[in-house]
Amino acid sequence: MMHNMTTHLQSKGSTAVPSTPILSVKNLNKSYGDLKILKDISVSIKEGDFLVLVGPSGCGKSTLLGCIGGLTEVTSGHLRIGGADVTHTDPAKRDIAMVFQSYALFPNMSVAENIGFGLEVRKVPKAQRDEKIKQVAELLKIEPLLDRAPAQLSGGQRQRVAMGRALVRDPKLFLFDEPLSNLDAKLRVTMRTEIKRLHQRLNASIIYVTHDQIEAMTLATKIVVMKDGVIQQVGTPREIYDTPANIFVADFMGSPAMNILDAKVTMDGSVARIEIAREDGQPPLVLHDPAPSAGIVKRQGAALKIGLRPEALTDLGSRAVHADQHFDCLLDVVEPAGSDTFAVIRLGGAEVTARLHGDADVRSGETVPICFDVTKISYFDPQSGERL
Amino acid sequence: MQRSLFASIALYSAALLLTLFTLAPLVWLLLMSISSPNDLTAVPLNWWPNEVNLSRYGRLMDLNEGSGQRFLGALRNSLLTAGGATLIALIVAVPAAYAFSRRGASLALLFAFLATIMMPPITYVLPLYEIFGGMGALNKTTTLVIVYSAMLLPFATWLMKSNIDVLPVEIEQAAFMEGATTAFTLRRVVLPLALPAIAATCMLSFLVAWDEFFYALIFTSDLSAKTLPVAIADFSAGRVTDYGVIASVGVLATLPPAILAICFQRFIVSGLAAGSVKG
Amino acid sequence: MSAISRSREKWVLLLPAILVLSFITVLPFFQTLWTSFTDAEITAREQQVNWIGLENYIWALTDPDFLDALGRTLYFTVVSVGLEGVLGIAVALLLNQQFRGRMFLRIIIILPWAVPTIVNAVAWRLIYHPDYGALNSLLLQLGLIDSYTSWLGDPDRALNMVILADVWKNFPLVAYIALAAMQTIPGDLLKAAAIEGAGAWKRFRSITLPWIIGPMLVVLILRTIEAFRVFDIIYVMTRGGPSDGTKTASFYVYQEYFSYLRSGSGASYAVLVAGISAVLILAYYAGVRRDQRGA
Amino acid sequence: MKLIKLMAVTASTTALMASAAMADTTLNALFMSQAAYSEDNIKSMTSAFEAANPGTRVELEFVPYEALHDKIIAASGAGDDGYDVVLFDVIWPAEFAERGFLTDVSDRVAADLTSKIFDGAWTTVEYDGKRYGMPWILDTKYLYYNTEILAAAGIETPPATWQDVLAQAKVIKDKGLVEYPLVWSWSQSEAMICDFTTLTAAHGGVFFDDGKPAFETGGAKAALDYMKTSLGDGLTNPASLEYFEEDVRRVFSAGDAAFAMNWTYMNSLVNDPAESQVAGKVGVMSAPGVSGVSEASAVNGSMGLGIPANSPHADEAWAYITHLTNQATQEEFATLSLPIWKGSYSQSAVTDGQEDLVAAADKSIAVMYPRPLVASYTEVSSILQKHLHGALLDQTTSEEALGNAAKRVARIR
Repeated sequence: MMHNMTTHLQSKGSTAVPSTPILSVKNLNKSYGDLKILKDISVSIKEGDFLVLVGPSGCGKSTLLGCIGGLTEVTSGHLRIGGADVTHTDPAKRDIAMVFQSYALFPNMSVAENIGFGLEVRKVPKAQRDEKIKQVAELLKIEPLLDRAPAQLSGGQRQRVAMGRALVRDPKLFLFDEPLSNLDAKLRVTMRTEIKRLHQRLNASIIYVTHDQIEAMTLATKIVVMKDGVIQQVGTPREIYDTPANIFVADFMGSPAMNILDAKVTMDGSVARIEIAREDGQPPLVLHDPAPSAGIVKRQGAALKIGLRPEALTDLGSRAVHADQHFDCLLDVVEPAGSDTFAVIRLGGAEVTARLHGDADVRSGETVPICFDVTKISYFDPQSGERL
Repeated sequence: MQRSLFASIALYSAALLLTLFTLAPLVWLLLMSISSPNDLTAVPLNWWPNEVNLSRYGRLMDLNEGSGQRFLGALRNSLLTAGGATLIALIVAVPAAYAFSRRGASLALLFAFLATIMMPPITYVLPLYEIFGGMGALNKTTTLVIVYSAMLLPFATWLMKSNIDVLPVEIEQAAFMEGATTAFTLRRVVLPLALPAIAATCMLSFLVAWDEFFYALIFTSDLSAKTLPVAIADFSAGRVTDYGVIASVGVLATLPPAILAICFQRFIVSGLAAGSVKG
Repeated sequence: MSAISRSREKWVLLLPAILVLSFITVLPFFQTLWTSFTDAEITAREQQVNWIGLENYIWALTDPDFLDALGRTLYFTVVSVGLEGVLGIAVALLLNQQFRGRMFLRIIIILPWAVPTIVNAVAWRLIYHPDYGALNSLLLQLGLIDSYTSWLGDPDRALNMVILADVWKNFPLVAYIALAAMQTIPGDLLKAAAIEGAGAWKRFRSITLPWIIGPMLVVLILRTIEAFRVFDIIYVMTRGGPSDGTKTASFYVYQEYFSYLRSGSGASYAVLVAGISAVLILAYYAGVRRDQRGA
Repeated sequence: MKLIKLMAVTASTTALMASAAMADTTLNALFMSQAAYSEDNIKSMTSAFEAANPGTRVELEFVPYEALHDKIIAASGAGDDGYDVVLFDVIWPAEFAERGFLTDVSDRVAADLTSKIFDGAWTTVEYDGKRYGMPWILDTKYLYYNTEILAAAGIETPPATWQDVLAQAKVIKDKGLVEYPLVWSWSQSEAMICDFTTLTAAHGGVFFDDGKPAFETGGAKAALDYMKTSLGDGLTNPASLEYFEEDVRRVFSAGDAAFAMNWTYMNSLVNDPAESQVAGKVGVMSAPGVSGVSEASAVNGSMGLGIPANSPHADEAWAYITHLTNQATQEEFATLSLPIWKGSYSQSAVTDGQEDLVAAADKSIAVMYPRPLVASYTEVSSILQKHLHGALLDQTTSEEALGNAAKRVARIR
């Protein structure tokens, strides 16, 4: 049964031409009067992609989802789903399903009726409808709840019902609008895993909006980072994490955030010499990057911003890859977090977080050697914030 | 919080005074309707009837001998006009309210709707009289139903709009997403959610239509269409020496709205409050 | 849903309402407006209707009886709506207290409002009856008056007596709205104010009143609209008498139409009444808005 | 769904009514619900008519006199749904005829009737040489007095002049027999104008002279002064300013007044023990005159029956009117309203038991004074009502009141 279901859900996608993106957004703009919410958005996903739209609140990610879903009218640009232009198509005719932040269950209908609503609209015969509802309920483990009213369900159960309603119709594309934000922290993690499992099992194409970068990192096959209605970067979680396109992405993705500091970069042959000012009249700290990106060469001698993930600043411990590039640093604050110990250091006019081992025996006020992993350095233009 | 004795006395006195002020005229109307004519013309009055006299109610219900034809005819007309107008107003107002609330229809238009009820009926009555007269539609219940539904419509639209505004929009979006048409969504999702508001709007509209006098006075001329208010006005100004009869007509005409108002009080208050608080 | 289909759908949804209102209110209004510039009359004969410009308006504005009727209507409106506002808020404050019988009082208070206006008028006419009225009997038995009084026989008093009847019927609506609004005031807010040492009046003035003023504005505007068009209660209680002491604007227009049969001139009166009604509502709204900002 | 049902019901009801109208003729007739014939009288007359005319049904509608005029106007636009027969007051034919609300029935009235019916009755339906209906109620206001109270006051003969009325009232008041000996219908209404007209006629006054208001001085002013004096001296019940005819009857029936002005219908009702506590103690006479000016006074308060211009059933309506106004019908119901037929007053069916009323009528009909016969009468009357009322309420003097009224009347458009 379950097997049938799964293959059935997959079957539609597999017939599509592989090269055609399941969704493509071209030069999409959305304004309310003079207020531009979305600026020239272009993005596309392939069948089976799990695309996460992430960004701070007000960045336009939910509006973009609304445009894709057809709940919001676009000002200009094009939307294609499965190759068909749906820019001005009714949400009903886009072959998509959506899971809302508030779940948006119909309070006057039972769980079964909620799940079967889309089928009822399509006038699917009752018997067939019931069969599908049962399959989905099994899949989501909510069979015992089918006769209940939404008001009688817990948050997690409602969440499942909302997903059930989306799944039962087997649409081309699923939209999730911050589906976990109303759940408590623990449930959120459980559901996150479950959504991921569901995605893998059904190979569904999903667009998922969240402001939580951890959710984005864990779930996505492809992340779109947005700010002020503009796409900052599109990439796999790895790309986004390792090579953020700009300071904003660097700062937004990852926790604790990437450290951004002022530095002066000069070229010494093919090696970049990075000079970082320190406080209290100590001599500047100098790192050497043997393989800097090409952009740096042109900018040598200039003041730049460099970005270093906390895990690029570690204690000597076992991982002394570039043992030569370590410096004694004064630990301003030490925050043990179990698996890791975070330490705040003042460097380059900023508070910099270093990620030490969980069992590192250090205290605030101590001076310990910190090892810098120069291969992980990102360089940014201090004016535009763009990656160099 | 503990109240002082003085505050308690003041509070209960105020409550008592309010009860008296509210109930006295009603109780008196009821007493008049069952008092003998002699008790009613005593000076000073016999407040409590010497005997209970229900004969007037009997006469009002008697189709053959008494005033039954007049009274019951008017009652029927009032029920038909108020009920019909409420129904039509609701059927027309709900989609309009939805357009204002969810389809971005200009609020200026809603204000234009409301402006139509701000005009005194006297502004419309003569042209309407001529139009309906020209169509041979005066003195017809249907005509009153149409006029009343126009009278109820703006308020009903506004009330429904304010109430739909506070419904979670995502639920409707979910329905659209699931492929439902607007009509289907309205019927299957919005209306069930707005049921309390609909009940309130129905009650209020019904009461307003039940109360209407001016159009009815001018547009109706006989038993086939006269509503209760007009019948009562005629009744009370004619050759009536027994005030108890007038009182009993008054009591009977008050019963339907009073029962509705008490039974659906919660709806009325919440519906109105939503309307006015939201503005 | 596409912009086009969505906006088309908007008009489909609105169409029935627009049709009904256009035919029953908008067109008639413009017809009245047009008629007001003519010398049209109500007649069963063929009539030559002439455009006479502003003549009707000039006539109306120089007609002292009409101006009196307007003044009276204004008085009726201001006094009864004012009393309803004050009484309504007072009653709401009372019903917002904890006391035995509160639920009972909350329920029965809706009754006057449910009484049809005509019944209300008839009932109060009986209560005010000069010979057998309950009011006379009550006041006499309480020793407040020496002999029966003709309550509706004196022009000034008659209007006030009509106002009393109107207030009795309409204060519950105002009280209900005020109460509903008061119940949304966060208890903490009042408690905090009490702890800060604000007295009952201060709490009312600076918390309760500003909180409920929005809803109150709406209901009082509604009442103003209704009061300004007052007709039925007058028609039944006094028919405009004594000595025109209760002849209000609507009654005046009604008379101009159906008693004197001058539809052109009646229409100009009607337009003026409508205009003043509109101005009144706007002024009211502006005034309270300013007060709201001031507070 | 419900709407459809409702519409279906409405439609079928309408269809039912329509089919009934096909088979039979239904006449809608409008009457007033006070003074003259009672509803029961009219129902009986109508039943007799329906019995004699199978196929014709009459729906009766009763409205207060105060609403009658406006109702006739409002129904005039109702086409086939209006009235087929309406009762109208003597003061309206000018207006109704000029505006075409009433059907000219001059050709329908048999020529031999002219001499058989009182001239005063004919004026009720005539305008500009044409007849717009049949007179039906030949009425005027009489002076009723309570014989018991007069006797108790030691008054042996009823008043011969209006001055006598005040003098006798004063005696009665001084003796404490009733607090207010006089009661009138002086609410701001046509009823007050009728009393004012009676008094104006008694004092030799006129309303108009050569088309111009002439009531500021002379008899009309004397009439208003008389009314004011009676109020000022506490002889007239002050509540009269709120009273209509029915209130007057009630007060007089309760024995709370010694004198009352009212229409014919009161005679039989105040003598009915079921309705009155003064039954058998009532005298009725022509309203008196003023010494040196008049012997008696009366207002023409007659009413007629006409056919509205929009009636589709003029023939049947005329048959109904003929039935209501014929001599036999009127003689059968002569207690509340006296016949229009000269011949009736010698019939015992009419005179028996109300000899004094018939005698008074004899005298009054001869002096019946008309209210102004102008097309704008309704407005003239309401202007007078307002200003007279103001004077009676002591807001203005008689001169001011009448002067202002005259100015306002002159300004009528």
